Amino acid sequence: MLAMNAPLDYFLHADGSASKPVLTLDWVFASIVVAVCIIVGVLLVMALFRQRAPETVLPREDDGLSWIVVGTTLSVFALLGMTVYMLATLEQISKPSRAPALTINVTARQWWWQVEYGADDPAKRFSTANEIHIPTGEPILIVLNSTDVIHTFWVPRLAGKTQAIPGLTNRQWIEADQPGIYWGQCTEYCGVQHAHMAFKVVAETPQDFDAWREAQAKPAALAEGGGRSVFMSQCSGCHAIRGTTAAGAYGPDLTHLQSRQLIAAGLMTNTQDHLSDWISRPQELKSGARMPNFDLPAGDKAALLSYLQTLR
Amino acid sequence: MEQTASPGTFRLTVDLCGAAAAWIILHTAGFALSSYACYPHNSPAREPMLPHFGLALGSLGIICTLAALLFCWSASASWRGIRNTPGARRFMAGMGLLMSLLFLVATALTTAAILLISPCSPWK
Amino acid sequence: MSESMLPTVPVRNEARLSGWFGMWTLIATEASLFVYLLFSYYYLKLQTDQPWPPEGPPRLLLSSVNTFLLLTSSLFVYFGERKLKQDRKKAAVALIAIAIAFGTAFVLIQLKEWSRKSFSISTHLYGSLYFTITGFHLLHVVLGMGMLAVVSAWTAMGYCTKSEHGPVSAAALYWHFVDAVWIFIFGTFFIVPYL
Amino acid sequence: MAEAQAAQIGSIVPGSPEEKRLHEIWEAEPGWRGWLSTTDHKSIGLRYLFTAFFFLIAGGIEALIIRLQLARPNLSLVTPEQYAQLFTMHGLTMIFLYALPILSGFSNYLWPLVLGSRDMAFPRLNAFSYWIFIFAGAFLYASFPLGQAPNDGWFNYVPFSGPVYNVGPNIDVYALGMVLLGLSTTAGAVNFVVTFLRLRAPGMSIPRVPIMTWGTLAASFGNLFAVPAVSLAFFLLWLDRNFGTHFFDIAHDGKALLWQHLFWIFGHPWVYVIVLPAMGIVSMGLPTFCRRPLVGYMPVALSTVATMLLGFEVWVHHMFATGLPSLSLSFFGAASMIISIPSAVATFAWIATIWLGRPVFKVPFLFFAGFIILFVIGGVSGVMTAAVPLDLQLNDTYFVVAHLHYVLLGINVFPVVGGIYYWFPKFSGRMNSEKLGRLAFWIMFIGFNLGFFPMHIAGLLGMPRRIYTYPPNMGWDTVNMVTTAGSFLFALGVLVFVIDVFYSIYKGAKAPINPWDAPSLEWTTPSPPPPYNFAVIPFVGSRYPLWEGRLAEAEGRSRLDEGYLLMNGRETLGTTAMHAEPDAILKMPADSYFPLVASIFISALFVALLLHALIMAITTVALGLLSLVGWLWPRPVLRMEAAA
Repeated sequence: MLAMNAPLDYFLHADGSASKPVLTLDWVFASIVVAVCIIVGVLLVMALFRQRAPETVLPREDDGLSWIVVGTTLSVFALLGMTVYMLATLEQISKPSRAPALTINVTARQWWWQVEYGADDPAKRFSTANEIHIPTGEPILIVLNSTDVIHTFWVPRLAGKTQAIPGLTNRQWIEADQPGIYWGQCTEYCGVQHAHMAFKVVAETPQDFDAWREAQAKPAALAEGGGRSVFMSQCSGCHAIRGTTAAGAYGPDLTHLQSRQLIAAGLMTNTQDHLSDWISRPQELKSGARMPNFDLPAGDKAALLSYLQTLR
Repeated sequence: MEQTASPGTFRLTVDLCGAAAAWIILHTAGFALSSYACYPHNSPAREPMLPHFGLALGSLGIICTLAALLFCWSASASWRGIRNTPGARRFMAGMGLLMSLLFLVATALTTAAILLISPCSPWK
Repeated sequence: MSESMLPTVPVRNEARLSGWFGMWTLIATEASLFVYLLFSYYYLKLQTDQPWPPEGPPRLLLSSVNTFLLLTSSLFVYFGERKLKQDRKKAAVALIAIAIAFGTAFVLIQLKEWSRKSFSISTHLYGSLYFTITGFHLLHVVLGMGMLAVVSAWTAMGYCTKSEHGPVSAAALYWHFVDAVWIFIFGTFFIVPYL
Repeated sequence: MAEAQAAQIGSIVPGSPEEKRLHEIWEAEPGWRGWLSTTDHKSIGLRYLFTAFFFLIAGGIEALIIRLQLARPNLSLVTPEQYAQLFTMHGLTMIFLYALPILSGFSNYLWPLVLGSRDMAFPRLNAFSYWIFIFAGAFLYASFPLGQAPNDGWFNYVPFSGPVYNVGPNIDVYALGMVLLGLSTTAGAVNFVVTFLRLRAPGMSIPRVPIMTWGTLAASFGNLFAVPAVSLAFFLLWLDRNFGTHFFDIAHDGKALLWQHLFWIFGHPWVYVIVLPAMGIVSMGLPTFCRRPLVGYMPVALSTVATMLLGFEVWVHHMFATGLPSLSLSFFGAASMIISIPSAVATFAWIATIWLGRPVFKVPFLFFAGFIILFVIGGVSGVMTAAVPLDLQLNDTYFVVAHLHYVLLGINVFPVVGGIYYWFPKFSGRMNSEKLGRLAFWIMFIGFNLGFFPMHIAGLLGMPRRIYTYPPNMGWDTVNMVTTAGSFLFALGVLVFVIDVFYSIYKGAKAPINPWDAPSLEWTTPSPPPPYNFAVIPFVGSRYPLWEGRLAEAEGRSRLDEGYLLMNGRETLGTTAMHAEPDAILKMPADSYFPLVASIFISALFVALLLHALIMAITTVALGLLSLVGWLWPRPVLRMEAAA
């Protein structure tokens, strides 16, 4: 069915305790409002086409006030119930039932997501992009910032939206019951490439997550060769690779580039061809993106690509 | 004039605006205070920054609801006094009664929000 | 129904000229403009970590004199309007002229006050708020003075009279409004920092 | 002296010398002079209608381009930047240049006619507000052909619209254009409020005013208090962009959220500003075709006023996702639920009116009846977005786009088109074509629902607003294709309507005075009405002056053929605000070029501000003020007339 492969749908799927109560609320409210539409529609059609007695009495202005009294009273009671239910749900999703297992700093930028995992040991801290790994069954705190304009963080199957507003530190909690990939997307207009500002939440079993985190915390394997020096001369102003001198902070950290499934904030899958394309003509693929087109000699480019392949 | 029971202009104005004013005060003050108490500067607070915040807001809600109830009672008294005398004043009294009823519901629901939602959550 | 049901009507009931109603609606919308300005001020002030005001509480002398001048000018306008209603045109023009003079003094003192500030509109947030809000008010003072000048000229020329004081009343109303707004602005920038 | 002259009461026979004299007094000069200087509310009203409809078509074309771009995944009909300008111009055109001005057009044309007056309270201000409107519209569109149009969506959030991220003139045009347009809106609001308080026919006490005026009155009060918020927001943004102030400058403790507050403090009341008068059109027109008065006049009037009041206290429901504390949000969630109560009142009033009436299925009635169901759908989807936790999902998806189009098209466009059909005989003196009208209704109704209902589904499937394209694997392909098809069908319906209007203006049957057998005062004047509206100012004795014979309980009898003569120059009657007792003869101003001149100088000031042309700015301010003085210059002729 069409809805089955809509990765941002939140009306048929809710996969965590921050989104499940809302899914129920959604269906209850949707049922009520559809019922209201049907009732009013039927009343309207009946009013239009009902059989009428021949005109004998003069109309009185105040006939029919009972319609308003009854209709409004019923609406008020329905609304009272709906409001209290809505408030109870709001209270329920405002905070998780227990303290967060993990805090992840997410910084929204034009037009990608910087994801930082903190640790007491500075050597264990790392930064990645557009892909948030979380352990299942645990509430996770997302601390949201923006370095430029307002963006909105949204993983519909896990939680509602929260704006990332420059100057403010907003918070959002998410939780995934089952391992899986949950799509996210910026939903506040943030510039020309607002459409291409997707990300993924990858929920893994705690064991898998720990292994991933361990691997990410390691610096890049030290591959030597021409590709690396091309990187250092062309790319390191914006991109960082831990374990090398490349420490640029404008673009995503590429230390473990090959562990990611997508590039360019969800625009393309992470294949050799796509990477090559992206390096040569990002301005055609994602016009306005902060990365310029790189017209590298063929040899340099091949070397750079094979270097990037080593960033596992 | 014989209509001694008929409410004066001031009374009609109070009936029309009283409950609405009670709600607007509760709504605006509640919003401003809770926003400040729980998000005072650049990041959310764990605890309300104002002392006795929950108690104060709850009391305000109940006081405003009672006030709205009072205005409702006043408006219905005015309406009963004038309902059989057609004219602009009767119309104003009727508007006052409906207005009071609507804003009584509004005040009660706003108070419900105060009672149901915890002031700040460590998450927000 | 007989014709006597319809009452006779005077040409222009002066107290309720449409312009008088119109002036009230203008005041309503202008007042909400100042409410939004002061809302912005307090909203930003409450959330800043900067020292506020950045140079410590402002000196009060000049602005207090100014407040006195402006409020007094309202009295002159009030009495000017009354004189006109008593058909004493010259007195009316003279009183309004005094009010305009006071208004001019207010503007000059306010400009002096501005020039004494060590910051400008773009120095910091407080500067932006201070100059924008007092600037908005100053603009209204100048506009009000213009209105008073025009209506007093009309009075001198004989257009505004005892029975046709509508323009004078409307301008007076606006002037009182401009003065009332100043009380809130004065309180915000000069009194609140001392509290 | 004056009193003696004032008391004249009598009647004027059509074709009599007195009537000719009235004509001479009120008629605009022939030719372009009259065209530029007229202050006749009917001309101004029609100009508003035409201009606003022109903008509707412009905004509609922008929408169709957007829909083509979104018809299939990964299309590149327009560039991302062009797309941004298209959706921004579409939004601001429809919301600011179409939705309110078209209603101002109705109110301008109809108010004096339904209230029993000869013009609006401030005829010159009325002309001024139209001129400013059209100049502001031109100003906002001026940079579009240069590819520099506003590009941050109609709500223009900072910091993206600030000096750092948006360096072109795009946003300055928007900011200054909105401040300019605000002048027009405010001038219109002032005029309506004073007209309501002051210019009703004698006997038209508050409970007898035609129901449609409540909508425009509430909207005008709303404008008076709401427009300053947005004008200020845009002005502060313009200062930030041009003079280095820090209101929204995060680096210097300015706040991005201040913009959202100021914008929505205006923005939500504005939603009611652009629907309440349209609901008034329905409440006015629907009963005519049901052959009975509206059920529940008082509750409907109350619901109008209460909606406007509540509308000022729900603005944060546009900001549920901003991270504000849950408690703060809950106030606005509750208030947003409550605001549907007055809407329920109006819905049941309309249905009861149809139920108890004897509907006559003329074209305007089709639009009014169709409107009811669209109103309910738009209303209940609003209830869903009022629920805070749910809105955190719905917000900024196509669900909201669907909701707002049901509200704005369903509650504004359908009543407006119905209203144009209803008053078409009065506007043009001709009857519309029933056949074309029905065709237009059915195409519009089906096209609208086909186009906009699937947007709800796109939203529930997670499609965000304002994306210029989407990949094929998101599950949105079908709904978008259907939406695009529906929007073109809807556009076809509008085209049929436009054809009907032009056809009927030239070929329609001559309209009688009261073709629909309607109850209100405008249907006592010829179609189209003469420049003076009413030969004598009528006396109103009940809520439905033309139906007094056929209602079981009419409170009193109106007198329509006999009343105050008022023909010493342009005169109309001033009455008291509450009971509408005669209070004064109001001397109305003559036609004048000053409104046009003043609005040219004021608009030129905004051009000067945009170009940073200091000398031009000072000159235009001086000339503008001078023209205001000239405009208001007292007229000695008045006293001569009074003394005569």
